[in-house]
Amino acid sequence: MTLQEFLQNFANGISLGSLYALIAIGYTMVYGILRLINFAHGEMIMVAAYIAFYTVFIFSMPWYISFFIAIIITTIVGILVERLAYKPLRSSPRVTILISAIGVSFFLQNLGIVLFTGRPKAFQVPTLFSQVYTIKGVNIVSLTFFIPTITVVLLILLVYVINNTKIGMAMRAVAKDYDTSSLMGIDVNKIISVTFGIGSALAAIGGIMWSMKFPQLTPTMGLMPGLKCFIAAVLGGIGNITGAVVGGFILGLTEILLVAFLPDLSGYRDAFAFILLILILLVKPTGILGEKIAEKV
Amino acid sequence: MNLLEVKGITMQFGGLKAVANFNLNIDKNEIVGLIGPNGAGKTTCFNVIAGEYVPTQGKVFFEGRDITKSRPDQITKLGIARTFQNIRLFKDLTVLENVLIANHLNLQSNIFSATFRLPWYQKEEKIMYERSLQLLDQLKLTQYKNEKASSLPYGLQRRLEIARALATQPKLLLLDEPAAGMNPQESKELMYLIQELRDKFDLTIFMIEHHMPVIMGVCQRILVLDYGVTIAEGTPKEIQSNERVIAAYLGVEHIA
Amino acid sequence: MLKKKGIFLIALLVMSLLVFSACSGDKEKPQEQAQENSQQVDEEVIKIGIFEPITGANGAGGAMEEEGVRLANKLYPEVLGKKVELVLADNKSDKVEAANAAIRLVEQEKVNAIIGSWGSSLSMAAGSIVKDAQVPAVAASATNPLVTLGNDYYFRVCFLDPFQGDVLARYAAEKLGAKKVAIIKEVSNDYAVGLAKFFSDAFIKYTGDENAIVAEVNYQTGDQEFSAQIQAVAKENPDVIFAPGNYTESALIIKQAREQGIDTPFLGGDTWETPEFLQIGGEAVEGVVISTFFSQDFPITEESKVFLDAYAEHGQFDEPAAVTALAYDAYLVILDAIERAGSADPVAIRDALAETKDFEGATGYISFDENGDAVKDVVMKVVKDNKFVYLDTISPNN
Amino acid sequence: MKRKIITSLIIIGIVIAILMLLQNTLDNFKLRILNLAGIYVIFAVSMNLINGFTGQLALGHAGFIAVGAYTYTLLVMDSDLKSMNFFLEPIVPFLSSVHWPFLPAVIMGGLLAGLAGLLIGAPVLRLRGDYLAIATLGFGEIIRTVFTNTQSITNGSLGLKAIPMPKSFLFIEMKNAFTWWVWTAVIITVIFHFLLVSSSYGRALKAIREDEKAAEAMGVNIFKHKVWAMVISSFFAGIGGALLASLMTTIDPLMFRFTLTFNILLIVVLGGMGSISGSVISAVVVTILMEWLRFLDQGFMGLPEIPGLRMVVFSTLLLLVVLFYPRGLMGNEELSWNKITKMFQRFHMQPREVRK
Repeated sequence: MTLQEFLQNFANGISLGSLYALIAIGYTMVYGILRLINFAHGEMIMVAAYIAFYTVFIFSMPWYISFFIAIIITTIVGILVERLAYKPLRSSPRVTILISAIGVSFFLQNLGIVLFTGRPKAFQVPTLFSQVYTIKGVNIVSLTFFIPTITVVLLILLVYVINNTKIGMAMRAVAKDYDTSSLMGIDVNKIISVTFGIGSALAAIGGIMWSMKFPQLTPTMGLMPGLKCFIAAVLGGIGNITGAVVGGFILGLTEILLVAFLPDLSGYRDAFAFILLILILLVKPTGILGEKIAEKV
Repeated sequence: MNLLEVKGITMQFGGLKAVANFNLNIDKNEIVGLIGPNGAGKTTCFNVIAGEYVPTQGKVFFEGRDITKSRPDQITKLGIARTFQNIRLFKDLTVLENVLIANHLNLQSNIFSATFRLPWYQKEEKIMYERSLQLLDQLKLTQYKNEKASSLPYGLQRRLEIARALATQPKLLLLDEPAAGMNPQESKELMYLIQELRDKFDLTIFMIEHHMPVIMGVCQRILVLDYGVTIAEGTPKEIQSNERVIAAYLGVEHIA
Repeated sequence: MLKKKGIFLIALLVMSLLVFSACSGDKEKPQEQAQENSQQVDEEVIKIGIFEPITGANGAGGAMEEEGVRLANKLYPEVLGKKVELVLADNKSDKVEAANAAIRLVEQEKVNAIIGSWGSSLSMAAGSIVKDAQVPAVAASATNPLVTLGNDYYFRVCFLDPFQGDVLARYAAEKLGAKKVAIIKEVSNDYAVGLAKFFSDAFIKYTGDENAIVAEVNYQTGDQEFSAQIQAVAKENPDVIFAPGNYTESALIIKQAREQGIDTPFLGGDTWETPEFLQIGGEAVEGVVISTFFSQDFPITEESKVFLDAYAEHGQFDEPAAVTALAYDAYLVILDAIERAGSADPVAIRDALAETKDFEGATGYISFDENGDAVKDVVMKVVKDNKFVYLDTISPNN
Repeated sequence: MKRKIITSLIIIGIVIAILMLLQNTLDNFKLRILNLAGIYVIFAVSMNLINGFTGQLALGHAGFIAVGAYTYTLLVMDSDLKSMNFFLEPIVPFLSSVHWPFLPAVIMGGLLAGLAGLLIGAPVLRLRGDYLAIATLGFGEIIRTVFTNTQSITNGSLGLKAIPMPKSFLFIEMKNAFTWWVWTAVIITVIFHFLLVSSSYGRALKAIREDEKAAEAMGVNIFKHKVWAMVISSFFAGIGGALLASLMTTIDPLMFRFTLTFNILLIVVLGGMGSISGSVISAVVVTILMEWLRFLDQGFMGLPEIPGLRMVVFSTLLLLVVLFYPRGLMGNEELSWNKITKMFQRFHMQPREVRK
């Protein structure tokens, strides 16, 4: 393939990867604290997308306001979900919480179907994000510049918060040892709520970005991104924010480039993600940047 | 020939050396103690012998066979059983089940003859039950046999761990702080129990213990570990009068 | 020990029985009523089941067909002096559910005939059930040959993929003068796979060029990112890109292709003719050519006008989707069959259906061949100013 | 030994009685639900073995079910049916002529699923917890994707239809032969799992669930036992898959998305991880409930019809159960007499309440 084709594919890979990364961060944060695969994370994407859609569509607000509202509401929804569906199960086996998470995502999806019907809605993309630039024959939508920037900015912000602020310290403490930190007088519930808030906010931002890249909303739209981004998070070593970003980019690029180089296998594309994941897990059971947790005997 | 022979094992976790060039020979039917301040690397030694960790350097021989790289379950099959510092019973299962599981490794019949309760399996199962009940009896746990392990008081849980270890029919028994959290009375009983078991099951025992009376009472030989290095070895008497040990233990002694 | 085991197992079975009878017991009451009613009023009421995916992935299509049937029912509420009652069964776009829904229609609701379903695989799930129960079913838009193949009780008012594929290929070769075509297909969608195959066979036939299909790439239902597939296709710079699949994915494919600066014309099948396709695609889908069943700009029959007027009045969109018209026809065909049969007995209806010849429906004249497939014209349309505009009509016999 | 034979005879007698009763009283619709319930029992019980008893969060069940379903289908279809189904791309020659009877085909379905379980379990069972979960889930999806793309073997997304249903049970022609097959399979599955988990191997599996390190220290070869659990679990999943294919008479890859695994997992958790009787009960109840709640979609009590409302109610119920009975219906206990009597009363109340 020519250099230009490669660059085009590369650009596509980056733009997809950064989107994965953005959502994976939220996943990884929640997991880091609760050790819970928050299957409802994907539904947060859906919620945010629909709110953004309706606020623009019905109340015809300017996009930045509607996006802001969407993020706020989604954050609240996220915190509520944690309070109602996960908090009561803190003491019970992990799988139960996992089921609860699956239940929540089930519930939100079906609620979505009742409220918004199964028919897809077209998301109006603000022109700011939809211009197409051509650089050396490589076509890039302006959104493609925004997503990675946002991702990186958020990454830096989060890393700073987690490493240099009081709340961040508390988060790390809770992540390390739940019981001890509660003994140390850390308000664990507050920390977890905050984490979920941030996680959901990230999901919301990701969701909005997602629906601008793929301007088509359905109640089940959260399923695939949810899964892919969780894979990304695990790839990078779940619980590790930088890892999530790395994993996101790796996943996005491999998906694109594998199809680019082996178009005959394009039908297997969705399997790639998993094959890649399994291969990496077999080589490095805790992901690329995940530190090995040796169980104390 | 020694029953257990540990040749210069070193265990390195990233930066820190948990154990450095640790050597040990144990003869049959000996009771050997391993003491040292917290974090001296005692449990690490156990984990290396039990196959939990593969040492960075050195080798472990059991009955002359190199077991350095063997898996824990293989080592248990060879005849090394252990208890855990922080009790690790099968909490949701009954006392009897806990002991029965330890019999599993000697089971000959395969999973299907077990499932379909073929005669030979039934015979084996019968034996398992008898042996387990006998063991519970010897350790005075019979009355609790149908209770959940987690419901037992602390002292009994420790004893159950020993029973469970014995059920694997070991030649060498590794006890990791068996007296931890016991009152003087209980620990005295424990001392007798340990000696009794050694004779009844013709065991060799290697134990970690903070509780000086117990160690001094039962062990013929004691090793002292400090910062992963063996600083002394000898009879209880020698150890008690060894300055380096006292130095290492200053302040620790009377807490324990 | 063993005794306990036995007891336990017995208990377990008794349990499952109890649970079952308990729950189905609850179900009993309404049903009994339903059945009683149907016994008393059977004389006046004829039940037609709407077997469609109202929820799930195919919810949109199902809803559009339901709309068509309800509209037809509004216009023609009676036959043989009896009221026609519609019974909706949502098959949730899921095969297991679909089978349950279908058997529920024939067993519980005792419908005389069934309309549906959108999505061939869902229709297939009902296939053996309607066959065994001997209740005729008429699919509106299920274009997979397997639906009616070897099943006397399944009919359809739409044309089949082999013919559609042939027409599209002919159009690409002759009207668009394409020499090389690339295919992007939804590999997990039976409709797309079938159509792609028929298309490529026909296209090779028309161009007489073995390698006329320069590239063929796949994607899965629910995918949203296609840039890699698009690039892989564009690299062969084809004259036309044929992309059979669901309108949801397809709209995104075309949008992304345009964003990547690829302006090769896109060609697609009947599934694209939905308002959402235009909304999501925006100006990206301008100039896209599709084959479909029917066009309102070009009413074929008297019935077409009736339908269009009625739709203009009651319809929820300003323009009816083709599948809406087809569902409308499915209802009409059944009514016609009942009339000719002079009875609402399912088997009689089935026999009458098989006889259907040149029935004047909204989407054209319908006759069933020996497989129970309608022999019909294909209508070509192009997207102009975000509307589907009539282009051409191609009939089977030329 | 003798006593066991007697008890099992009693059981079988009772089952026959119950089935007689049901299949004569129930119409085809309810009979179908009964069959479906049976199949879900098989799915749930087999999944419980690896997830509930061994404590390994494996989410690849849908994949194994698919393997069973496709194996069965390709074996029982005669060449005419195959050539009808494979009208796009002809089936690979070595499969085109095979034509097996029902039972061997079902068993082969189980065996191949078991093999898949072995091939998948061997590498990934070294992983723990969520990593295992996502890896197995991935394998399930990979299997599905492969079946979608290997058109000349599975007919891809076109699916396969007109899968024959057994007309006879143990060489006896009868009306509802299939129901008999399904519930025979259910009984065998339940008894097998019950005997397995109460055997020494079962104890070892539970030990692994309770504390892997300790189990290993007690000489249990963790890996070997996990793989066994996985293989057996997937074997029965395959059997269930074969039966599902036969019940549906048509299959395609989209039936086996990971949502299927989730549904089964939900059933298992509702019934109680590590309780066979729990899985059986919840499988039956959930299957029936799903159908029974249909009236919600059709519009009731004057409400307009709200498509999808049923699923909302269902998922709400599910959440409530998970939140208020986190250990499920039975926890990891099995059914016992006093429990039964309780249930008895509870389920006897139910219809009356409804009548009011």
